[in-house]
Amino acid sequence: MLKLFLPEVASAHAEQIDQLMGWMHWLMLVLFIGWSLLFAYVLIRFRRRRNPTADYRGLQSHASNWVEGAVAVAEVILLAAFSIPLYSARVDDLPSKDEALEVRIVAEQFAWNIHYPGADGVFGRTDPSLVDAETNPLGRDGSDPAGDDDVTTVNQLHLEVDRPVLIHLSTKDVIHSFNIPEMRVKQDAVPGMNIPVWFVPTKTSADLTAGRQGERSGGFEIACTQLCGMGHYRMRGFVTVHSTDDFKAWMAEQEEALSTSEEDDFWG
Amino acid sequence: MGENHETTHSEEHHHQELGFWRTYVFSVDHKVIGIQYAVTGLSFLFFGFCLMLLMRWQLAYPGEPFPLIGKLLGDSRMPGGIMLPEFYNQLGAMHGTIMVFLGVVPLAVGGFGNFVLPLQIGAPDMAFPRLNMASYWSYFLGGVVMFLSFFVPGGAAQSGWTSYPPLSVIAESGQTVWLLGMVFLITSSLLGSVNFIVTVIQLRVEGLTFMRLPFFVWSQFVTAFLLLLAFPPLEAAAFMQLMDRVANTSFFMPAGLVVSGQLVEVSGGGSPLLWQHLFWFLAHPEVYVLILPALGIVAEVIANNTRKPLWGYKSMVYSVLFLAFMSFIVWAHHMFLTGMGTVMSAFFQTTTMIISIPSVVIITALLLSLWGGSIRFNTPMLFALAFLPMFGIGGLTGLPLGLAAADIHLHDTYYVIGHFHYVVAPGTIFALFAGIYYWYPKATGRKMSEFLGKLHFWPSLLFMNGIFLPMFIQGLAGVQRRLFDGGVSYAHAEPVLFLNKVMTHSAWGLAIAQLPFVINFFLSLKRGEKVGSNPWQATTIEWLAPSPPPHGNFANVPVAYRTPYEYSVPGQASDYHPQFEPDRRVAGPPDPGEPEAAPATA
Amino acid sequence: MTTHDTAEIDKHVRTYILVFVGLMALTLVTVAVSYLDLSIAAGVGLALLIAAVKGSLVACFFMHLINERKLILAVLLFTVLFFLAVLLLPVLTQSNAVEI
Amino acid sequence: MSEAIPYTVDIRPDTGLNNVKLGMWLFLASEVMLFGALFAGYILLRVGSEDWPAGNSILNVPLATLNTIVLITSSVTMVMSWASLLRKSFDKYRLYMGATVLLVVVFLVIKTIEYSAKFDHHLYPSTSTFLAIYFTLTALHGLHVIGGMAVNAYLWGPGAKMWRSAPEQFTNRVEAAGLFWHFVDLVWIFLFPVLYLL
Ligand code: HEA
Ligand code: HEA
Ligand code: CUA
Ligand SMILES: [Cu+2]
Repeated sequence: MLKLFLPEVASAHAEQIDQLMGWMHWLMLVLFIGWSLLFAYVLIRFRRRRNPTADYRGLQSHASNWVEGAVAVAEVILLAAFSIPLYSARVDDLPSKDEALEVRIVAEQFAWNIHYPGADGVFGRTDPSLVDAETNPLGRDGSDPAGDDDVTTVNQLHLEVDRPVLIHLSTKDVIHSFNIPEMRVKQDAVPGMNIPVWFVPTKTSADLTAGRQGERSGGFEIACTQLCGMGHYRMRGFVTVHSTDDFKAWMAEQEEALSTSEEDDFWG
Repeated sequence: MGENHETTHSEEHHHQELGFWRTYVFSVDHKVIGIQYAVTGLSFLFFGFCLMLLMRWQLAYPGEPFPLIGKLLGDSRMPGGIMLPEFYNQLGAMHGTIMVFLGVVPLAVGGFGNFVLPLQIGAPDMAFPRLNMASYWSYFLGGVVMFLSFFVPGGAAQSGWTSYPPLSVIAESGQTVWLLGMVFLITSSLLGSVNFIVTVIQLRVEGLTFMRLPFFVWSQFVTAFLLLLAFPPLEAAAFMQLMDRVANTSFFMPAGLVVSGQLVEVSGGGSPLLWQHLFWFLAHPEVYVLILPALGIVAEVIANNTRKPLWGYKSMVYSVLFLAFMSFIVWAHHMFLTGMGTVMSAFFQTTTMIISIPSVVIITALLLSLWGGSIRFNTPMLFALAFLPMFGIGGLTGLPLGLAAADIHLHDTYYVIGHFHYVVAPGTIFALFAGIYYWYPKATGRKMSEFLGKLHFWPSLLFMNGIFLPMFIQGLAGVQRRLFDGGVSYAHAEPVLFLNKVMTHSAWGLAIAQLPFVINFFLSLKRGEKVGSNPWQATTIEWLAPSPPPHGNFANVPVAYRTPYEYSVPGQASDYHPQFEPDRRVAGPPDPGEPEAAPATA
Repeated sequence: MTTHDTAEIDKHVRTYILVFVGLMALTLVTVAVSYLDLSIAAGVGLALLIAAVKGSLVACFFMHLINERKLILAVLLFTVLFFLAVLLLPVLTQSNAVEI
Repeated sequence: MSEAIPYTVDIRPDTGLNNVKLGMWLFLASEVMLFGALFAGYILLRVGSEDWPAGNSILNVPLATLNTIVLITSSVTMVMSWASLLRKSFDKYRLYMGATVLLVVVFLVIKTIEYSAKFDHHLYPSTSTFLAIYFTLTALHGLHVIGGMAVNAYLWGPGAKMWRSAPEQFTNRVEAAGLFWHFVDLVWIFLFPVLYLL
């Protein structure tokens, strides 16, 4: 039922979150409809014209205790069996660094800086004091050789389908929130903290747009969900999920561009 | 009873000539202060409503010039009649702040609490009348400060009503004014809450034991405790944020922040999450401050219009107490996505689920109170009845938010906006309307028009749902909140974008639906049907006092003989047996010396 | 504290003096201890312990909490609980934060 | 009319309290939460920082010790002034209350010296998080001290006229002012080790 409204499912764990929300909404619906039917019945049955004198003692049954107990039990189940383990998997079961694609994402007013470690798998050093809004938004330190093969983009996140992504999320200025609705990931970027976000994309961008009809044209997007200033509404990033081969190709292309541009315009 | 005052009291009402200013403006009479609170609160509700109408227009027609008023608001807000994002953020932050701190709480606690509570416990006034006046004026100043903040350079606060740092610390000067305004408002609430608690504990008339208090008194009493103990941490946080802004400290600022390419010059070492903890330590109890007085009003109106005692009065009281206690340890459910680990999130999820149970108990008790009643559908009752399912929707949609895993998808989307507006708008605001229609005769001696009342109710109910139901759909689709353009650029918002227009038109419909109310409110002052002291044939003590009650309230100190809702007692001629009337079937003088007589409640 | 006969008041005054002496002594102790080379945990623990003792002396005797009405004690009990909540939960939450 | 309000002076039998005392205790409960939040801030910032300076490396411990002694003494004179009223000895009351106010002045003078020494060394709230919390906590405490001083001075001077018209009510007021004053003292008892000694 909820499927009608939710965005497409495009990550490995999205289905489970949807399931939790589905169960919860069933519980809510049952309760609400049950209560509403009773409500309607009482209003009609006990209206003044039908029931001119009230009954001092009122309802004698205490069946409601059972209903309340049942609500409590249902909540406990949803909590213990679904929500806590699911949430725990999000924050604790991080994928190993060998298998995962690691990306640093540094939010700023109002853009997402994406930073790949490159072939060596090591992020080059960065330092806030080196930041230059024009030329060096990440504050990369050119003297660190580990950074030489690092690939950076602004607002363009490229991922590989079926391979876990491990994002190191941080921010340069205020709190932002990193959200890809179709992946069911959302995480605040808090100044001073470096927070992991991980998921496994299961749909490529091509699959996504092929599945969509009509006017819905866009692919995956990064949405900022935390008020971060006047440009909050337009702090949008783009996510491209490639097939394995395409991703390799894209990465190679980037490395290529890096080595050519480095010669004529090295900004360190 | 205090012997000394029984004599001074029953003699006469010593008429000192107080003059206009002391009678109507700087009055210490709880009824005048209550009305001042209510009228100021209503005005701010109206103001917050207007801000919202501007926002909603922008959401439906982003980037289009505003008809008529667009040009009036000036180039710093709407150049060429087109709204700037900065101005949208000001509207949002101030709508939230004004509705919560300057509208609903002053009306519900300051207005209804002040006016009704002393009357309901048979007291001549609040325990500290001058403190009461100070509390109102502190609120008033806070309101003026907040209002003026729109006119400082850079405009009003624009970092959300939650004012999260570092955004709020680097924001324009409106934020400083906001913080100062909050300090006034907090002071006002603290003074008020001390006064309420002492009044309830000390000034209950003879026979009015705790288990005989009307539920409204309970709700105000518990609310006062929430304000008393939850507001100081926000006050502390406000001081710290002021220091960060004015004295350049870094309580909330870590080192190494780079804002628009510039390294921020602070010593660092602070934590942005500290603010969130202190803010939500207040703001979660605050949401119960928004709902408890409403529940109290609804309980009074329902008991009166079903003509029978409340079902499960005791369990309602215990639930309220438990709810209040729990509300202090759930706050971090607003912070699941700030990088919280499994252990703490499990803790806060669990407390959040636990706190939903007493709400279910209360709403169930109110619903089952209808069973066996002889229900009169007058205007206050319609609003009170509508409150139940509306609060139900709002409360139920709180549950998925309380599960951290589901909150990953729902956090900071319109789902949250829908959740809490269902509780505060068709919930609390409806209950407040019920209260206004219900106690208006007590305050003015005249009833409001039933016809206009119903003309107010039905369209309001329709439009409220027209505004807030689509929000859940947008929220499930993932549309974020606080978007200046309503999400037009986002692909995931595309399928649900059309709802923005539905909601906006409903909001304007809601505005029109308030006209009968405003007309009714003012017209009835002169034209309303004149009524005696007890027009609703109610049982609680406020209906003993004349309408409107004179200074000092009661000619003789009342005595409470029984529990508050003795309607339709079997074997009696009339269907209500007021708390303040001696036993009718027993001839001879009443026996007041029996305050502990077992309360008869279901 | 409803009735106050003179003897009772004298007894109170004697208590006040004793408490005063105790507070002075503890103040000196806590300063002295701070100059010792204790480990951080021991230093913090001891200083807070002494402060707690001094604080209770003031509260119990100067503020007469030791024979105050139940009502006030109940209010304070809840206040202390929430005080602990606001003191500890943020720290616990912070230390349970996920970071890499 | 405030005279008509029951239990402003006498005690309500079932609660055993009068309004003023209950009100004061409730107010103090909210104060506990106010300072509690600031202490929470202190702990959080301290736990989260890599190097937190030892208080005595920046602050002046001897002066603060002196101030602690002054404040504790003022608490005793305060409670003695109340006891004097119970003994119906107004002159003694004047003496003790006067001493209390004087001691408060001494406290504030010492505090001013401390502050200006800090400013002379270019130590400001913005210098470090430690100094930020130090200045915020002591300034807020200082505001309470000033408030308490104002009330005490009033009760010593013009307010004392009430002793003749309504001695019982006056005694209650002094008791309530005393509660507040002891609380201010109590806060300092915690501030002192937390800021200066740890
Ligand atoms: C009056 C205000 C109010 C009330 C009462 C509540 C009640 C509840 N709230 Fe809500 N909440 C807010 C106001 C309120 N809230 C606000 C303002 C925000 C957002 C702040 C911001 O970010 O700006 C918020 C946000 C919010 C969040 C954070 C979401 C996020 O940011 O991601 C969460 C998460 O747990 C939550 C949970 C709950 C829960 C579990 C309840 C429970 O107490 C609810 C319990 C009630 C029930 C379970 C209903 C029982 C009813 C029935 C069983 C049916 C009856 C039907 C008929 C009679 C027909 N709320
Ligand atoms: C008590 C709290 C309260 C109340 C009652 C309301 C009422 C309403 N709110 Fe608001 N709202 C908030 C608290 C509240 N809100 C908060 C906290 C936020 C978050 C802010 C943030 O993001 O920081 C928010 C945000 C918010 C948004 C989201 C903005 C965004 O995220 O970009 C929207 C959008 O539609 C909205 C709409 C409405 C509407 C349509 C109403 C309507 O229901 C209004 C109904 C009101 C009335 C019907 C008043 C009637 C009174 C009169 C007519 C007075 C008559 C006067 C006299 C007789 C003197 N609100
Ligand atoms: Cu970044 Cu909102
Ligand atoms: Cu909450």
